[in-house]
Amino acid sequence: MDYNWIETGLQLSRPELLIIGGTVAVIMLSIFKQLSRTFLFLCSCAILIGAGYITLLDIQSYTGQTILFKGAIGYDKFSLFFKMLFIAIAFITMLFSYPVIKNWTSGFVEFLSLLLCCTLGMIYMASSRTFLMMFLNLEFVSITSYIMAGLLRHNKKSIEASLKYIIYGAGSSGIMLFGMSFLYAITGSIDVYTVGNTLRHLDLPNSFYLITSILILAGFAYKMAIVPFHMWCPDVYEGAPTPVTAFFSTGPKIAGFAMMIRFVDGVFGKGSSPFEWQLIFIIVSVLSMLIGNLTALQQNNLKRLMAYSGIAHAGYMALIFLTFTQDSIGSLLFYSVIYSIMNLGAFITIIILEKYYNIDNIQSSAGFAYTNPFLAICLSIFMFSLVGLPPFAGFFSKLLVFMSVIKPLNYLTLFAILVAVITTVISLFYYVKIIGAMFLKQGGNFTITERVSLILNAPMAILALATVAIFITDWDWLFEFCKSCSL
Amino acid sequence: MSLNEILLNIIFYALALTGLFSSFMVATSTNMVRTAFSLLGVLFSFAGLYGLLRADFLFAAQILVYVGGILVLIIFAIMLTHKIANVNLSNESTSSSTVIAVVCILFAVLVFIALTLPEYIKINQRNKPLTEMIGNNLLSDSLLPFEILSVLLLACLIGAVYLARKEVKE
Amino acid sequence: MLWFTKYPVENLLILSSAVFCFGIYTIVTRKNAVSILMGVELVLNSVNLNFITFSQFVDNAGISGNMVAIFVIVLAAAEASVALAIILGIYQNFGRVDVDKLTSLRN
Amino acid sequence: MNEFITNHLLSLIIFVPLIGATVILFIPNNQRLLIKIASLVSAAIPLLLCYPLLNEYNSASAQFQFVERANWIEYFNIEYYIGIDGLSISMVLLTAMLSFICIIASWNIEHWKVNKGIKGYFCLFLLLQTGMTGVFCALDFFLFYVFWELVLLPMYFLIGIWGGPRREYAAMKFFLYTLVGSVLMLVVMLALYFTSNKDGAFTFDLLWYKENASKILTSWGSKWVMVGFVGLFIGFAIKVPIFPFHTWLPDAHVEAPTPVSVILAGVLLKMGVYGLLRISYCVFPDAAIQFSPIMMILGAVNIIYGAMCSMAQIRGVPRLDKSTGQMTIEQDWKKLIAYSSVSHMGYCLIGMAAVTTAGITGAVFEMWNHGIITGALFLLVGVLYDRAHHRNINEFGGLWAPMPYYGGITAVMFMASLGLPGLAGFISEALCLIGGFQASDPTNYYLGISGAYFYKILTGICAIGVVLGAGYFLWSYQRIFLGSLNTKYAGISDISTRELITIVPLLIITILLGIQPTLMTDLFINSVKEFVSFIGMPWITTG
Repeated sequence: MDYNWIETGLQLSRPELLIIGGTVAVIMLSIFKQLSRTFLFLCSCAILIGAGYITLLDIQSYTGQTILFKGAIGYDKFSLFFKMLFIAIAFITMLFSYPVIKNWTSGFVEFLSLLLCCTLGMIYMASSRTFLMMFLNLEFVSITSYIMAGLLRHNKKSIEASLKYIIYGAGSSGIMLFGMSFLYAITGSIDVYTVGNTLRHLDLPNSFYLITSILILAGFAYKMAIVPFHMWCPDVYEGAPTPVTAFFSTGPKIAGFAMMIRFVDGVFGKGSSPFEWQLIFIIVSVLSMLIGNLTALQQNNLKRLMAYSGIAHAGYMALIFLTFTQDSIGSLLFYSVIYSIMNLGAFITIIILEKYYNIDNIQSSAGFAYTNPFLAICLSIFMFSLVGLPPFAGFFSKLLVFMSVIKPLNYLTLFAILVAVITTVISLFYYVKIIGAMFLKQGGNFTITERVSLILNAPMAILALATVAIFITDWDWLFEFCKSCSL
Repeated sequence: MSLNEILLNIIFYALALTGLFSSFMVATSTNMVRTAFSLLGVLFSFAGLYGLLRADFLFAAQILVYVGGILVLIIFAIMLTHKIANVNLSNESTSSSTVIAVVCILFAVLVFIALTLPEYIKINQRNKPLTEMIGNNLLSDSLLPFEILSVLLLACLIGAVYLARKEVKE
Repeated sequence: MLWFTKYPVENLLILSSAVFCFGIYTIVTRKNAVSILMGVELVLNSVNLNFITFSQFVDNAGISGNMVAIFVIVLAAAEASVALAIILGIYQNFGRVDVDKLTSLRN
Repeated sequence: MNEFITNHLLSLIIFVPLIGATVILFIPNNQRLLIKIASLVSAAIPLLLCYPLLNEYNSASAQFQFVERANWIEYFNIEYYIGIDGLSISMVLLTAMLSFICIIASWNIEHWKVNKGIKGYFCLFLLLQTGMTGVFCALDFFLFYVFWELVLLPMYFLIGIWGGPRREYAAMKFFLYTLVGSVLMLVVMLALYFTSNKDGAFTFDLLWYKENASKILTSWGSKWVMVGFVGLFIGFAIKVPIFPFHTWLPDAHVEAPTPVSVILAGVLLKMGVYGLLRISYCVFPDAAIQFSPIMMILGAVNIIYGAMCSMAQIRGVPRLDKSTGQMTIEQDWKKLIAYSSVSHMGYCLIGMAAVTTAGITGAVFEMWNHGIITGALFLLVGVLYDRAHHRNINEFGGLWAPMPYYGGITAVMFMASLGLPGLAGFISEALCLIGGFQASDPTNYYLGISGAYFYKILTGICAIGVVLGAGYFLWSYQRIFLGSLNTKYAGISDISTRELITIVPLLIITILLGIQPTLMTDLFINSVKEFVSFIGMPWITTG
């Protein structure tokens, strides 16, 4: 038998191997009590930096498409891009969660190792090509997420969030598999591209496509947190430890989008398809934008508000499926980079507010800006960027998505864009509510027990700066790069 | 139709009906222990169906993993989270006519698919035994998922142990 | 020729659909977290039945449906273990495992 | 170095305040004087740079000058493209001057009611200046839009943090109104972008749009051109503000601190008018011609309505205080002036509706004059407010006796604002009205009136506004400065030297331009002529 494919596969998955080996190593090392937490933390960071570096080298040199491990994963710029992005997200998350988790009585090593595992799962999610891999990695990310949500196991909120997450997650992934079984039934294959090719030669009724798509969408949509599979989102975001929430709001969500793109590309393909699947996405994205933004208006808890904002943003991101061209996929990649930057930044500010000032809702942050103006300014930058106002990067990311969608102008896309624009204006209310509370309201005194750690302040400042800098500078290269990485 | 065939037919429908009835009981029974045992019925009858479908490996896996593992876990969970001395372990549910209606619609839709789908597929049953193929597949097509699964189980192990253990008092 | 060859695919599909619907019904209506978990198991079993059926009847060249089923079984076990750990955690914190009584996260 | 300055004059005027703001960020909070001096310097440099700008500006040409052009975002063909012509040079001057004056007017910031850190205030102010100057210089629509939005953020904070009791409401209202406007602008902008074709590529180049206005007309069709025009119009009308989009203005003005009100009235409102002239008119000239009668009506409504509202402030407006549930009679001097801005902007609209040389000259000149005069008026209100801590017209009286200088300056500025001949305001208002009177289009009927008389009738109605203006200004002057002295304010101190420094330059300019308006109009008369012939209203006879 020829086993060359294993060798090639392993060669091209060095970052993954490093993460797996590193995770095991971190778990092993944690047995030795004399090793400090800082050491373990630095080890995990080193693993991610190493993996990121290797990916960076790969992504620069690599062009083309390879299928590894007998069709299990696709190795192309698309998957490399997400590999890089997820490693970066995990690294930033790990960095700023250190000041929080180092004081936990238990769960420190678990956090590090699960974060690494989850990153691995996300990387594989973005490159999966078969239903089996998709389901497996979705569950991989989900299961690690369930545990991470419940890491503060003596905190009622945390463990409750974990339970709610697992109930919704397990249910929706089961539904997704049920849908996939129908596609398997028709085509006899679990490879998405084979499935797509076979489907193109069959003349199936639309009702079949519709039902199957809705069933399958359940699993994806729950990871992407788009309506109507978003119910877990606010509870889990509020209950989970804040660094974990920050991670949930970026990594797994984007991984869901990556997998969805791969799936749609395989099964329906670009261009004409036997079934107008775009209609489903119009509905879910419009609903996400509306429900996310309108519900966010009534929120007071910061993490809950960010949850609804995340739902709304998922709606904006889902718009790209209306056209699903190389351009629109590229704009989604660009959006996910910018979204990660602003969302992680916003969550760092929330972590600081929570940890040092004991603020977790808008009301109690009244007048906060005069206690820590630096933080308030950074928060304002992230919030304005999340609205999509110039001169912040969020403006371009939104604009690019809208522009990529509007090109084949018809009533449906026009309607979707119109909703997107109107909800953007609505979203201003709640983002500015936070800023308004901090700057415009009179508030009490905020005492601080210790100085805000540099490990929180520095990433926050860098991300805020990046949000502005990406707008001002010529970000062509980034978008060109994203486009070259699109499927 | 030979006697064998008739017999197998009877077995098939018996298993199917057992599965159907047991799952109905899982969904509606008001007693916790009865629910768990109904689940046992579902799992066993499904194992039998796998056997009839010539998925011998899955027949074994179903009994070993599901019945031997998961169900035991579930029964443990019931015992750990209830005052087991209380014989009447009630299992409440919040059913409403909307939910029933939605589920019925879902069922109708799925039955519609079940009835139309076979038109589009060529039915041609396999005759080869499976276990060898599965073994080969695990080292070729499914090698990567298999390895990922091992990492996943490691993560599960860490997480489940962490979440379930009692606090170590220092 | 021991094995019976003529189970109609439709019947298997209807059976799996019914079990699937019962599973969904269980997940949606049950209050007890352990029961909800059982509902999830029902759903996964119905999925397995589907995949195995199609693997036997449609996919003659490969056995990918069976592979999916195997992975589903293992993942179900993994998920169940984590879920039960979480349920135990819930029991330690709340003293009960009824989902509708969990109100620390307000809506 | 010298060459660098002359080559990048406009960029420097735009970005020096931004650099100043960045520098100020790093000055420790307790170095108050240093912060103030740094911001004064960063506002003074653009003003000084306006001298070479004026020197080198060739007023005989209608072309864009001091053009700087560089690629910004190549993928979308977005350029850093700036330059000025006659329409914008006066606005650049006005921005530089008023910003500088406002920094001086903010010198006593420690004594304001709301004292929340001076560093943030000056940083935001300088950021605002960058945004405003940028709007007047940008020749790339996208760049214009970015600067336009850049103005929004600091203004929100300046009103919201340093404003009066209802500042939060006012700031949010301002923010939302403007954002809705800019979203509309964005939509039209993208539509224009995607239908443009400059050497085979999409473009945001405003001059290309202007040159190819006829192409846009044919590719869009006259119906969609009108839609585009209206979209842009609403976006700008909110800023101007044109009735019925004006309701944010009294709130924002009344709540904002004095220097911010000055900028708001002096510069921000002009951004709307400027946007109409530079973008709406130039990109959709055809729609502008069709829209002219509506513009005329809106102008008349603005003049009369604004004047009526001002008048109402003298009589007193009953208002329900929602928090206490008490009825109060509002007689706010600042609100009076805020509404008078609405009225004055109406003159600009009249001039713009006519698009005759006199009309546009009047409109551009009115933009400048209104900036100077109303800016000074808000400063004057601020002077009294700093001393009395309220602005209720009825509670003063006889202030002439303790404050003769103040009374005198106020009298001159009031006269200028109501349009007394010999002062700057008169000339621009008269030109606008003349412009409106010149327009006649006998071929059409509007509201059942022949086009030959329509414009003349409406202009006649507008002239009533002048009378009303005289009414409310003189009445309020009488209530505040004449009559018997309210003993509460017997010991009130007269205007201080610092306050004089802020107001006297404006006073001098008002008188000087009243006597010699060509000093200003010569700067832009050629550009105006070019503009008028470009739009080509039916009553303009070419050649």
